[in-house]
Amino acid sequence: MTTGTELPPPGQLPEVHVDPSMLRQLAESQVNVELDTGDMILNLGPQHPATHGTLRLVVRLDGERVIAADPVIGYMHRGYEKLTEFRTYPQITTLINRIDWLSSFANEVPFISGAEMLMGIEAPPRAQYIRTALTELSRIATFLLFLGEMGLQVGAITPAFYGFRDREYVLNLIEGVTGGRFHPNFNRIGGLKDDLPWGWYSECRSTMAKVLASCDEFENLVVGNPIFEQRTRSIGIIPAELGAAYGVSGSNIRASGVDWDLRRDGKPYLPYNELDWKVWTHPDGDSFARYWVRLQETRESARMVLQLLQQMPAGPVMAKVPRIIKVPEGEVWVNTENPLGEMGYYIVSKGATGPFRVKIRSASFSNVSILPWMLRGVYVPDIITILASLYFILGDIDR
Amino acid sequence: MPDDDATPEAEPEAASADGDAEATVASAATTLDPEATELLARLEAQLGDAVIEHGAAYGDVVVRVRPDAWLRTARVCRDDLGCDYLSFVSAIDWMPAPLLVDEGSGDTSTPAQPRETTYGTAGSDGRYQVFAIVESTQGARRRMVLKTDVDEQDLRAESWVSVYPGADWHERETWEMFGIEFDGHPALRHLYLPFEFEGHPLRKDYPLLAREVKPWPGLVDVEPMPGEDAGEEATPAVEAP
Amino acid sequence: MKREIKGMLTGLGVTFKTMTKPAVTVQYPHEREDPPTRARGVIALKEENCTVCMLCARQCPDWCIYIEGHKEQRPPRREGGRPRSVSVLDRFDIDYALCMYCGICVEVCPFDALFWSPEFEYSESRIADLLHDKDKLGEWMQTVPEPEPLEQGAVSK
Amino acid sequence: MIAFDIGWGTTLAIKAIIVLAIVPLTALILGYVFLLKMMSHMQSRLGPMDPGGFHGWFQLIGDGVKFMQKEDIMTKEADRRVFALAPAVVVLSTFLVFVVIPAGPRLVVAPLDVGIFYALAVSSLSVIGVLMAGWASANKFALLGALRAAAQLIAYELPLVLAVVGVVIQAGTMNLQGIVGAQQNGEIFGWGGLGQPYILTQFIGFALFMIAAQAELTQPPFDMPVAESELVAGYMVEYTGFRFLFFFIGEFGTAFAFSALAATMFLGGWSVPWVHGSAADVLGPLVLFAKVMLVAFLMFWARFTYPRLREDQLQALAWKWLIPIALINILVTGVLKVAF
Repeated sequence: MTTGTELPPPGQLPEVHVDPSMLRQLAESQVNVELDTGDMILNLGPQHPATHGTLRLVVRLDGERVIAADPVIGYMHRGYEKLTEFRTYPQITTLINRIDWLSSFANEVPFISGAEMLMGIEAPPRAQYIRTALTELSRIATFLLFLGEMGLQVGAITPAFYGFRDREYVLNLIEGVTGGRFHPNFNRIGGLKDDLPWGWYSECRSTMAKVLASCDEFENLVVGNPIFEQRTRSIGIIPAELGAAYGVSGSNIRASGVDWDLRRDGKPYLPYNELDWKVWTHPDGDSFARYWVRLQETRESARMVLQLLQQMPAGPVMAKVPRIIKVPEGEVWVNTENPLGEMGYYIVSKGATGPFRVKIRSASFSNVSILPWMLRGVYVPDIITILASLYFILGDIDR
Repeated sequence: MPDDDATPEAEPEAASADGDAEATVASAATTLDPEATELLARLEAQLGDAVIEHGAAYGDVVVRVRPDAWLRTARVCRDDLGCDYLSFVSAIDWMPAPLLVDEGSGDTSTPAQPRETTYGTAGSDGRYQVFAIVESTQGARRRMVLKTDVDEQDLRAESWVSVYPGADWHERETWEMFGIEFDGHPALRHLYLPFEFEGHPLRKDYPLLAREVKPWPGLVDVEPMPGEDAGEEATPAVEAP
Repeated sequence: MKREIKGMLTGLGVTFKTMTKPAVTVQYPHEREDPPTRARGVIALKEENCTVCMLCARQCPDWCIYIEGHKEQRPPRREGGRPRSVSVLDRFDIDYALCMYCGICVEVCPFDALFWSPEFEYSESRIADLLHDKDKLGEWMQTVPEPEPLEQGAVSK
Repeated sequence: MIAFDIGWGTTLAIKAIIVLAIVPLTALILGYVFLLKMMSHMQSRLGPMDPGGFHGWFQLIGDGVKFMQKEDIMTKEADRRVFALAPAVVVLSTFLVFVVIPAGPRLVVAPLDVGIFYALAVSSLSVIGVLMAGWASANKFALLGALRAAAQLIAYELPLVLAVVGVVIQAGTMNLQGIVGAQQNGEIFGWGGLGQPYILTQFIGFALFMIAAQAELTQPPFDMPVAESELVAGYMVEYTGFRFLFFFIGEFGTAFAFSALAATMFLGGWSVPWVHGSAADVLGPLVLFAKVMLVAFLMFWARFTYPRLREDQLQALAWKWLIPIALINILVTGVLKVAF
């Protein structure tokens, strides 16, 4: 219908053979022109309740259905890899437990064990056991928050409060030992800063009982709830091989049926082989599976902590370490099973008191990179379910 | 292929106390357990002469390949070696950072890195190197560190997005931080930094501005006592750890 | 269909059961829940131990410790000996607006002049008032608790 | 009770003013008892304790004052008149419902013969208010919330009405006073002691009414329009200050209204089996209030426990489950009515 071109006089219109399919297509184009429904571009974030911090999701909607989603990150970028080049090893420990601030003790473990490998120092067994216990406690704290948070994102207000209430007991435990609830800064090259305070074992056992009870509560309140099932079953399915290609790790990939847990399969960094525990997987790979796997892993971690208390060896918590720590030259890659996924540090040292280059591989960065693929053709409420089920932390993405 | 031994040449003076630890450090760094050597052999069988050098870093195989075989390496790793999981793709700038502060001022706020340029395991023939780690989630669950050199004048590398879609964000971040172009990457645009940001922050010659703005509180010296021993140096510059 | 109904009802059961049980809230200003003895609330300074060696200021990652001192002449310990020259602290400020409570200064101090205290009620209305001088840090010395005994199996350092 | 005759006009005006005063009060009570105290105890916390001394009773009044003195922001691109009018329409529908709810033999503003039909018709006015709010705030989130609200409220009108048809068949009249009377002196298999609250015979109707009322109030599990984790506050997102207070009163006033309707139709409203005549005028409101609190407890209990259904799932629930069951219920009631 391009106007402006001079039409030939009526009598001499060229004889045009029009086949029927052309007519239908012409009619349709006519309709589209009138109903010119442009797509709506919606900005979810950076201030949005469902983005756990400052992730911005630019979403192109057709009605309520997503055509394309493009996560915009970097609002929380603190430039850690640049900062590590200007700091000594103890100073970097305080830095890196602020990457995934929910399970901050678990961030320190790979960096410190990497430095210990470079220096050829072995932390004493009691320190290894306390490290494992505190890593599992921070895993429980992170997952308890997730179990409540997922309920909140899907609409139920109450589970979030149960999650926070039980997480307080676990944080008090961690604060009792390390002095800091969120940023323990308790790891030293060669062991730990201090030993357990008096009465910690009994408090830990009673807290683990509370954690197991709260897991059953979540089972009844959320997993058993048919509305929750309807909202999360077959929503946001991650196929196993595509997940691996995107670098998705942790409970997200185990929920797609990949039986891969760095605590058992990776390089031995903590005495997990001395405990008997099970790696939980789920075949479906949807949001429900991710919630279910994390619920079982919380229970597994609580049982692990109880075993650790049983077999805790006596002895010192700090190996013999020279006062001025100079890490010999070399490169090491240490990756551990953090609550959010595979967290690893590639430390390049040139024999100084600080590393030359540290590549920080954080779990949520890759877990979120699959979002553009996953969110195609999804409803708006399901975006929130998928974001909640992936469970990322912004500090982890932006480093 | 000379098995380049990555024993640390510079004998760190402070670690003299644990001489024996020194021996274990050297051995742990270089020994490769049978699985790793077998993985390396299969890779070399596939790639032939593209593998320039390889080394060991505490149980992981580090392999340096020619830049033009970088994409082929990825495809070999994923299809033949079963490394279906991409951990990350990043880069290293081997040039030692320029000294921010003049030598004698006793400013020990930054750890003193050695001044001469040394390359890590499996060496490098230029300032920049792109390196990646692939792991396998099935079977033997092994890991491999792959490195390739980047020509300093023309910072280019092949993009892995066609083999590992996850590399998309990693390569965008590496381009943003180091300025290395990735050929075949769908959309190289800023990931962390605002779009009008110039410069590549993770390069060693990029200054850390926060440290130039504020004077270092550790520099303040205790004034010497008035009168006779003013000459004596105020505070013995304690060798800060 | 029966499984769904049972699922819905157990959910209601959980909330009702919680409603009947006592709440866990600690009403802060009236009831207090004091933090564990090792809690890192604030850094207290014992001025007599400090020899102005500047290690803490140098090691602090946030550069938030400002120290100034001068040297003084002290009478010799034994009467015949040479007069000792000692560094005396003029200013020891910690800027709690910058401090991230990492504890490197407390640990790195060779003369045990800095201590952790679980005190946490020192918020200020103006951020500039968070810069506390050595008298305030000295006052907090009273709130520093005795180090608590260790769990069995621990080797006291 | 009132000796001199003051004409029906003034009595109507007085009753209307009383209703105008009651509605915000009921919203306050319901909000305080359930939203603040019950919800917090269900989440093992105490809720407000300090304001007003005993258990923070002053909290909501304080909030009201706070809202009133807050600045009334209207976004630049907002459609000014429609933006200002929207809360009024929503609250209007709440006030109109109260006109027909009986609290005693003579304590009703207007005992209309079409009572229940009028109440349900008027309650659906709020849809227009919600759409106006969503459209006028020129905010994408608000627009999404309003469209969802429109679809949901219209979809749940039908089960709401069908659930009530059973009661009307059984009571024989649509006049709410008539329904209450029928329940008071009906008897169950010959024993008239407890009267015949329709919840015993119409329990399906009661369940359907409660589910549909939950959807009308956009409360979880049907709070898609005000999904705080997605649309932040749905159509209310751009409203601040006094206008937001209107929405709050509208929401909890309608909750009270629907609970009152449910109590009247299924639990016998203000009637207590043995009390008749003038004593009922005194006791009626208290009894009605107690029954309303019971029904509201059920509503808010579900609100604090369940997650949110996606809008296509809740539409499917309405059309595929609630409406067929309602129709079967009407059929059965009709057959039984004719048989006995």
